[in-house]
Amino acid sequence: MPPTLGKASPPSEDKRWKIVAATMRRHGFSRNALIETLHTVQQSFGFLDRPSLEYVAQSLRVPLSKAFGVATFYHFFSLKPPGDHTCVICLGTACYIKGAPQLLAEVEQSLGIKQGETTADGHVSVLTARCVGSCSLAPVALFDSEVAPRLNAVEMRGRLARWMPS
Amino acid sequence: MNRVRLATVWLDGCSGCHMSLLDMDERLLDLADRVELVYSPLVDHKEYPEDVDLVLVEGSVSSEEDLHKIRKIRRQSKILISLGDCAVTGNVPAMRNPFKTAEVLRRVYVENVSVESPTPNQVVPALLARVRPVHEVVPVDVFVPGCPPSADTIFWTLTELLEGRRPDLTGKTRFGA
Amino acid sequence: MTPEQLEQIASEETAARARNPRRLSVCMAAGCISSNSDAVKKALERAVAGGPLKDACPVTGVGCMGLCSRGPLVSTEPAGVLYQNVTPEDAGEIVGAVSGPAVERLQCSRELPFFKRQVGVVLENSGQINPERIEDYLAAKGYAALVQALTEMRPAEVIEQVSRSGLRGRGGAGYPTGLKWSTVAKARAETRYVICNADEGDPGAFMDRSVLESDPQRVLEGMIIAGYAVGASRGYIYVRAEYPLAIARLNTAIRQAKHLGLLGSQIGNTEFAFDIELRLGAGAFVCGEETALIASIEGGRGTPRPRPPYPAQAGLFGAPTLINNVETFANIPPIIRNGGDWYAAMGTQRSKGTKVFALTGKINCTGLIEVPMGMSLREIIFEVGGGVPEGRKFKAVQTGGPSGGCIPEQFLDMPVDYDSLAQAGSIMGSGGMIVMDDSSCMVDVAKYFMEFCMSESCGKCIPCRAGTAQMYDLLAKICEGRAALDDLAMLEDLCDMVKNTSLCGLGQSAPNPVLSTLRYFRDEYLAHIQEKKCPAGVCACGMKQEAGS
Amino acid sequence: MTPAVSDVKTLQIDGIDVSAQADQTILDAAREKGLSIPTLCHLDGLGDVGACRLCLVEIKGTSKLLPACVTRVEEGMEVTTQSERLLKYRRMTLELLFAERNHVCSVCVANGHCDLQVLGQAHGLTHVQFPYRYPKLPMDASHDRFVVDHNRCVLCTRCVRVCDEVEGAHTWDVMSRGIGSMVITDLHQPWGESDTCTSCGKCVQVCPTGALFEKGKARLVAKSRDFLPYLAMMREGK
Repeated sequence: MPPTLGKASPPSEDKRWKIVAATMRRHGFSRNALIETLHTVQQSFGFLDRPSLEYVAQSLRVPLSKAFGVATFYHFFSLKPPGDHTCVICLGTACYIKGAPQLLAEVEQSLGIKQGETTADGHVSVLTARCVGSCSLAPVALFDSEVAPRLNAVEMRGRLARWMPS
Repeated sequence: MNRVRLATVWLDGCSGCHMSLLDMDERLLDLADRVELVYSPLVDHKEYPEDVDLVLVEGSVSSEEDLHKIRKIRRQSKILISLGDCAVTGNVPAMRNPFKTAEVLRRVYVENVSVESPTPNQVVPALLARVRPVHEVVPVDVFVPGCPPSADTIFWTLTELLEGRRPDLTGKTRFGA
Repeated sequence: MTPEQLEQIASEETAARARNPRRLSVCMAAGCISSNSDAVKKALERAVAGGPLKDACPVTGVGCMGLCSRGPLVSTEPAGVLYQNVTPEDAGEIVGAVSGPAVERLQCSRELPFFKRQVGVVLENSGQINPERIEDYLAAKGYAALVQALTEMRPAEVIEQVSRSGLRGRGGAGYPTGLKWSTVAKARAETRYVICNADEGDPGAFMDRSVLESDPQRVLEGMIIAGYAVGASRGYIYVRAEYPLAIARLNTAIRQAKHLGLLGSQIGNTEFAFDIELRLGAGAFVCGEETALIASIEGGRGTPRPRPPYPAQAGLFGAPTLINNVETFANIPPIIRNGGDWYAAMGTQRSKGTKVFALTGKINCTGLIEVPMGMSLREIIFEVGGGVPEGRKFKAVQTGGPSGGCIPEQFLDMPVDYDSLAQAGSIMGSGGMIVMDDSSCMVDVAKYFMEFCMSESCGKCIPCRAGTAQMYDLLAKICEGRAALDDLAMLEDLCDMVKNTSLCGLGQSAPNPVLSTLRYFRDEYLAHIQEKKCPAGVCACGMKQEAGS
Repeated sequence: MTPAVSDVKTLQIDGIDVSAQADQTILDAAREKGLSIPTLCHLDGLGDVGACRLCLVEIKGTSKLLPACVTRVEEGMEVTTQSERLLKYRRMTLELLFAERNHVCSVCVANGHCDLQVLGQAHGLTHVQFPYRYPKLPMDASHDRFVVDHNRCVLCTRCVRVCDEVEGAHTWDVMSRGIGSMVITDLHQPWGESDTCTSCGKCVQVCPTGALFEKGKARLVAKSRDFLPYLAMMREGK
């Protein structure tokens, strides 16, 4: 074992880094634990940024470019901080043929952003999902992880309005 | 008498392919016996004629005018030859394609000039959103890549066509040659 | 824990049930939870606690009851009444009716073909047991198969039963499971691994999710038996991070199994040791491909590598590795319990047993079903599924997700098995069935799947990376009414090339949705190209004109 | 050292009898016999990935086309390396590459020394039937000596492998996926700021196109790759 094993220092004093370190320790600082660790970082901080990737890569002795390659390969990982609220439109097949594209157009239009973007005030992010597995309730969207079944444009606007500061 | 009616056209290109054509030197005389040059930037013709047998097209399709021209050329010609990389691939003119037309115009006519020079709107024909190789716009019969194709390649291609054969350019030239 | 101790837990559980048969079960699978079943459960608990049945009628969360479109679903025992579309306000009425006549207003007939035509093998416990209690599973004959395998069978005998069952991989390709197991068992190596592929990525498919949420112990048991059969002592479950409920229930299940000594060393008081770890996927469809999945578990980019060598020879960390999907493992306990011949008696000549399907799209009864192989598409869609709603006309059923195809009306009487579906230009796939009516445009559907494949392509090989992008552009051009017949020829050329030259299954099957729609709905393509119009009225033909085209 | 008899396999490649050692690939065996199979991602001395699909061959008895670079020879194999179908697929593969990014040969530093250009010419590619995609891609000239121009990259990953397997620096890798994939240095930082790059220049030498090149040497020299098999051989102590 090289002497630097697990000795890379976290990017800040933030307590959440202890959770990240715990994940790495649980896996014996194995390189194979890269994805598991990135999951923990994203769960703790909401996204992955350069300093966190650098910290994880050094701790696990994974080349920097590999860590970046992995982080950008998987769409579950985000390199941008999410908005305060997240609206995920499901674009699974069942949702698609039951009107998901129209829902997406609606939300993009009413917020003035495209999928994958966050409003300028950092309030709402719009994302799309491949399939959330709630096909029998199609079309669905997730509002901060809560599934909204059999959604239509009117209800969609209502849901978004609830997030708007009064 | 029954000479083949040949035309050459210059769309969006640097005229290098026409220079290469002229590089055929004395062989031009051989050609002159067999073809009649009915339209070309090298001679003074105003209108693209009907019933052209062979047309060599240099340059990509970049403007509304190019588009209009190439459609007419296709209608009025039997065999259309894309001559050189601009016609075949879009080449250098197409390097603007990753950018928006307005960005390109601003760069050329506003940012990169020292003297007052307004964006042209009358003299220069409107640019297409995308520069295209000829075959993306009209069907092409023979492709002669190269930047420019050598005089030998052009001469050989023309000779084959005049002999009634479809030239096989495999190995004879390449993109960027 | 010894087999006897396990049996005792099971019999205590059964006895407790017998003493108090009254019980309310609320579906707590993802579908019903989305329809607010959580609140229904709380309301029922309150209603029980505040009434005469206090402490005499447990309210249990159970797994998927199948008919997701009518959720939240609640069932009562001992009467066996099923209630649909239950709201928290209905709680009092339902509790009041536990020992009396049913609440007719909410009753969902168990006599519906949706229920009558199903055969529960994989889903035998689904909607019956509490997925968060291993005792429930034990009482339902859980882990009997494992004990039987460990104490009465040699590994080769276990594989023999799996081979006799005729079970084929339920992940899509349909490779004979017994053959796969014996290949891994025979590979010369010190270490071997078992992987459960729970990276269910086909859009419109939620079979594995449902099994994991409804009966997670069954999957663990299947994996442990597999470990014993092939000589592995470590297993991984690669599960989608997008399935938080399934992950939570798996974690609970693993913890409980470890607690009872069903995972770890000296399982069932024998010398056999086996452990299972969860690995989370991170949103890459290609990781359903075996070699990509392995790369991902190893912590890298999920890019496939050429096979051979197959994972059965050199897989995870270079060791022989058995990879089966969730449903395949879920079939194992009943096969061992009842014998391979019992299983082989169901289904067709070359496709044995049952298959779980997720029935969605333009169909009345959407949800999860399990039927014997060989049932016709017509029976599945029009009897079990209750047909197409709003009086619209059936157009096609999409099976196999982005690797599958659209099957038109003329094949409705075809038996559903691996070979027939392949002949019709689709595949069994993992079990998603999306019904489309005349309001769907088949070119648009093909474009939808091509977009999927394009953005899920890993980018390693050229045909898939650049070919899917070209095919998508061509399909978009057709949909927008900008295409010529030459474009169609180019599309067909690309389909052929990408299918035959791509490195892995994703690319090799990416053209399937295009090929099958071209085969059965060519007139729709031609209408877009020649008449610049979309017969179903979905595509905005002619809206977008590009200069110079 | 002569291999034991059982380690030798005899097979037919394009109707010609070939004998090869058991651990050899079809590509090795063919090239030893002077038979050419086109390759792009393969480079002697680097691990193979089977990604470019140009070396796909037909093998009698198998419906699937297999990459010659990673498929081992087998006794009695009958391999076809040149058929109508294979040539058509190879042409299409090359066309897909030319259309994928902005390969403007006439103004490329690698004009005349480019593997892609040579392959195109050898396959009679006089034009590209697929629409060019014209992605907007960056160029990074921040390194003192080298430049990466993503417009010319074919994602063969030869740079990634040489940096990892031979130099041991692993400065390069691939980011994102699918059509959006791109080679990167470290955390997608400017190459000149890379802490891990040793400036050895191997990536530049192995790059098949003008994607990686040395400053001030445009059009002057062909790339040198002879060092690779030697290095690999020395490493393995053969």
